[in-house]
Amino acid sequence: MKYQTPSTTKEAAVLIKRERGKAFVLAGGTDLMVRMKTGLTEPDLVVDIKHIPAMQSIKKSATGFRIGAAVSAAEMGENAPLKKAWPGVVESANLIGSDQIQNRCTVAGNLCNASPAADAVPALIAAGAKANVVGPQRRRTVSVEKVITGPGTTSLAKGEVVEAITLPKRPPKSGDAYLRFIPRSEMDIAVVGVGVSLTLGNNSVIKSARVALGAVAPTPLLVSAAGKAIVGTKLDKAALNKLAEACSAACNPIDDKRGTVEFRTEVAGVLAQRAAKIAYKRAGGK
Amino acid sequence: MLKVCLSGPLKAAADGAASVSISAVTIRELLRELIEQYPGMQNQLDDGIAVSVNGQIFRDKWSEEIPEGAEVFLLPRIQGG
Amino acid sequence: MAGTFVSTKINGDQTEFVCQAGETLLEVLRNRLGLTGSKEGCGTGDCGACSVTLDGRLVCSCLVLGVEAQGRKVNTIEGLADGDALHPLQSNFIKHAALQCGICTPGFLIASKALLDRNPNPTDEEIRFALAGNLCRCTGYDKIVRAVKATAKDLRKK
Amino acid sequence: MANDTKFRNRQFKSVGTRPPRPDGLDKVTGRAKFGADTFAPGQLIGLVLRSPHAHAEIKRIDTSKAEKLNGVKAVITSKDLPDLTNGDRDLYDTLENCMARDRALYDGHAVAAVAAIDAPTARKALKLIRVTYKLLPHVTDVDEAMKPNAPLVQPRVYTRGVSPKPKSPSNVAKVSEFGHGDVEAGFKAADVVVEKSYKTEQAHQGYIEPHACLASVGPDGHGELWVTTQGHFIYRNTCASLLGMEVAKLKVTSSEIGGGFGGKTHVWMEPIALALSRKANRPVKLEMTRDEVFRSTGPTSSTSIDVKIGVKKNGKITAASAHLRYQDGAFPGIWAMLGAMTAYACYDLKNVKTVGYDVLVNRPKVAAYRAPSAPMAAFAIESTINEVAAEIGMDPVDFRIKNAAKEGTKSSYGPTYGPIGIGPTLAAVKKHPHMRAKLEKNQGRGMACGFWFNFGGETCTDLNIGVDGTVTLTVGTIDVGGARASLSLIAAEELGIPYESVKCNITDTGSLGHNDMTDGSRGTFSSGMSTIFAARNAIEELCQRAADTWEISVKDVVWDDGKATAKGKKHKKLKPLSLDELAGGSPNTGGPIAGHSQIVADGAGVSFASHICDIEVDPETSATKVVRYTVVQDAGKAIHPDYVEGQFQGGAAQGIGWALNEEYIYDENGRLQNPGFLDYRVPVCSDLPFIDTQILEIPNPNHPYGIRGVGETSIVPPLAAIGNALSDVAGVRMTHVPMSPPRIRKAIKENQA
Repeated sequence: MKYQTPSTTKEAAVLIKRERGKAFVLAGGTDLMVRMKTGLTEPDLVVDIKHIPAMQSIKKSATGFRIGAAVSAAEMGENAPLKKAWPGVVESANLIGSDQIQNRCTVAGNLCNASPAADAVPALIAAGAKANVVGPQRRRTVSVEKVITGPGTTSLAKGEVVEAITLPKRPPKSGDAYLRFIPRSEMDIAVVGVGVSLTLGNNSVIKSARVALGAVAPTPLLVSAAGKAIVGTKLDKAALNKLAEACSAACNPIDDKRGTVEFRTEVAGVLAQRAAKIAYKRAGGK
Repeated sequence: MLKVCLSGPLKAAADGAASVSISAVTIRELLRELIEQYPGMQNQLDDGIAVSVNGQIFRDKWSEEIPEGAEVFLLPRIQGG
Repeated sequence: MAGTFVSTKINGDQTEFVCQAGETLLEVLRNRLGLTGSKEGCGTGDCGACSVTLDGRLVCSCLVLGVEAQGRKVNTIEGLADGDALHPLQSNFIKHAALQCGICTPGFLIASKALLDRNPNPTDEEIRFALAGNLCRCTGYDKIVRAVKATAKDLRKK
Repeated sequence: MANDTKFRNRQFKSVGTRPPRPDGLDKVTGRAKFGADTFAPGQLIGLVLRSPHAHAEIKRIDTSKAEKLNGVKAVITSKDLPDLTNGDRDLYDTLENCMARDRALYDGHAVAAVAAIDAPTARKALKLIRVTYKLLPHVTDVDEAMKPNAPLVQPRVYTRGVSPKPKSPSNVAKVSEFGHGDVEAGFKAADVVVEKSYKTEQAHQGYIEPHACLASVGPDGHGELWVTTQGHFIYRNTCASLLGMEVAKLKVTSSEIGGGFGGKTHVWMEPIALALSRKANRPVKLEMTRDEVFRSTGPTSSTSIDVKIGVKKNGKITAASAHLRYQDGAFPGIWAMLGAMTAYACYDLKNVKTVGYDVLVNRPKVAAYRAPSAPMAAFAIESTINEVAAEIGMDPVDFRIKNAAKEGTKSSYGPTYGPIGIGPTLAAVKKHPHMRAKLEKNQGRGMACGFWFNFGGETCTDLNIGVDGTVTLTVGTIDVGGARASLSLIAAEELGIPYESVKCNITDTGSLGHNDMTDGSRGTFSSGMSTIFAARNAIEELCQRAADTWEISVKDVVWDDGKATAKGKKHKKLKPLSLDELAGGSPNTGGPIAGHSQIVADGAGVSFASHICDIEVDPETSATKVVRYTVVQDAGKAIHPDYVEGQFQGGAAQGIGWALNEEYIYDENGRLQNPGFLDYRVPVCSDLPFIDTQILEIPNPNHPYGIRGVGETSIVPPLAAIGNALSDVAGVRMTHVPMSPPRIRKAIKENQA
């Protein structure tokens, strides 16, 4: 196995593109190293992106936030402006594993690992986040919900590297939230995860909303019907019921070691209601 | 004569008898006599055995003398964690 | 295969080693540098027995490559005491019987120090969540949490 | 007097205090050496190739490519571990479990092993070994395995414990029946009869330290093994037998042990390490990964249990029975038998019958796990006890008190009890403020009782007095959680010297006579007893030295409070001689002063506990949280109360984990789905509350200090205590452990339907 520490994203992309064997990006390593330990992955090349300046920081601009791909979840939690604007995204990142994992793992890595149960991804999808992708030849921007194509697979071509995740500028009276179900209080993979982001219009009426689910289908899902269910409402009981129904209807889960179809389908609805209430409150809804 | 109570798999080895009468002074004698009467008991002894004398369990101290009239229970030897 | 030369600071001491690119920092510490205080309980970041700090941040050394230590600062259990003076966490773990078998103890001490460094007055709940990445199978965590609480109190008095 | 085991109610000076443990500093500084922390010059790295199949015939193993790989020094298969077991069934099972012979019997069963100059080379070599398997039908569920057409796990196993001896092999390895009276008559006499069935899934001990050892064997037949174990003498005997070595020529040194809970009472890969070392003629280090620990070392049984209890309206139980089916993994064990013995041990029953069925399945060989088999039986019985109490409208604690066993009760497994602690623990629960504390919304409370035997066993101890009067206590029982502190307290107590003057070492197998393992809660009980006798042996010598010094008869010398004192008026002028003084003078009074003890520590007292649990359940998701927990247990005598509390708390935590989330999950191919701490969910720090403890001290009449074992019983009640608390808050009787949120949710919905 070779180990490289390029100083630009393009250099990283070229290294990976040129590698004939299996090449992997190393950010926090909290997924890659586990796969290496258990023998699931045997890289020929590991490209450590933590030395690339363009990936190392969180930047706030007129168009929103740019989170470098090498920024750890812990650093996101320490960034007050980001936390204020996107509390749901930050709490989703801060739910991944222990403090030890938090200090290493990244949301870009969480995305590229392409687990159906990735905690950060539903929150990012709900937030309308985009991935800045750099290839050996060109750059492109892609919506987060279009990155994961199945368990462990992405739409990124060989040599394409996510350089940053961007979050749009937050309109006033907006709020987001992420909740997940795990059997213990910590250290588990989500059995169900729900991200909700919404913006209010006048009189606390929801003007727009995005709802995304994790761990209930082969990929995290953007559930537009769930968003629609609460738009135009003040999150009254009927709207919440519709929201839960839409979420449960969108579920296409499996029975596995972490949960059952029945349980996931039901709890997706419950958590969607709870997350929506938190997001609504954060947006100033009354 | 001692009345020796049996339970568990030991009962089956004594043709289903819940108790047998044995003339013995020590645990060692008791076990020797028992195998003479019930050769099938040897397997169970090999698996391990414990003897309860008036509620006190002896696993290895075969020199222990058994008082006349004592409650004697033969138990399978057990393991712990 | 040729190894990679790495120059790093471990517990404040300039340290050089050569390792394979695929070796974890934990393997390097244990097998190449003789620092066996960090333990491997799982190798997958689930138990925290290999906890160390990397540039002051708490990490599982089983999920860090040895080569990543280049130019950085690593702190392990072997460097927790100050000369012949135990760190208050170490004294309190002994005093409060916060260990039984002791295999998880180095990881708990490193994680507890990381917690108290950033939060000198944690609540019980904050202690419990900060230590959730460290498994202990012997104590039920009761005496560990008490020892950390007692240490926080001792340190605040100083 | 010397070896008098009778309890004498004496006043203690050291025993019962809480000094710092002698191994504390090493363990907080990282310098304590555990199983994987020993290195030898020229050592190789060993790795084991394991079967990915639940059940398969091994047609062929081609190791030629692996052997040719540069850096590989030895490759072994079962051929390198020939059968030397001489008809010893258990030993053959151990051999076959260490390395599959003609068949792989479970996912994770070892089939070959390599030793190479480093780990990457060893990993490469494993990949070069070609194993040709022929898949066989498999079975992993205990009830399925008992069906007539189930795949046969071990064709050599015929059901034991039935008469006449069966003519064909069976997955039922043993049937064990216990009890007395006439249960059918008892059920007829009952006003109410409750019948319930339960299932519990397989749990692992989950010690944080994986198995690890360093083996070194030479062509001269001498060898050494450094290993993490609960019993290095047992490991020595087993390994020597399996490898055809002489016991005295294999020296086994136990490392510090990073948790065992029963899982390190059996050899697993140690014989492989020795065989690799012998073949390579180099030291071989073998460490298991966590994945290997889960897939191939002994978890406890999964079970299926039917319970029937009959009761009079006045609350007296008229009859109780249980059928307990426990899987043993792929090799016969005694686990259902233990379940059948312990099931009703808490109660005074006229008519009781339990039948245990030990059943083989294609899973790893079951090993002891802390009070092995008792928690599952207690879950079934104690859950049903609450149901019965509810049926007759009686408070569950009062119902238990009314039916509790006491001194003179004929136990459900046979013998009559001496003084026991179940009644006092129940009385303590009844009085405990926890029982009256207010519950918040969505919270419920439950309690349950538990029993474990405890035992003693072979023990050998040395006590040597240094010239400065300090004492080296040398023991051969492994210290799993503070035993060195407790044993030092006992030596200090007996000799009348300060705790700080005693240093307790756990020694290797070359330095002391045989010691049984630290299992069955015997460590402090048996080595404690042996320490007392070794100290008394030394005191005899000390008195003799004093007599020689004074030139008087030893009959006139007594040992009192750390000093030799001359009795009687005629010796009035003789100033007592302290241990220090006698030790200092020892070179000229006969040389070194030592005490020794070699005993069978029989007479361990049985142990009882009652636990109280408050649990909160999310009404919409069935997420659970234990919010308060109290352990009340009889310790006989708490030598070092900190570590007694630690045992209570640790056992409770393991029980809570088992009750709520821990389970082995196999897929339809018989492959373990969750061999790691990510999905085998042991409790983390934020899952648990502080665990309150109350130590009761009902002295064991058969130990000089009244000690009972304390290590195991605390894991017995939690499963049922949590089940009863869940029943209280959610209105459903959970019958399947773990009581995970999906199972609770399902039970609630079925109850509503």
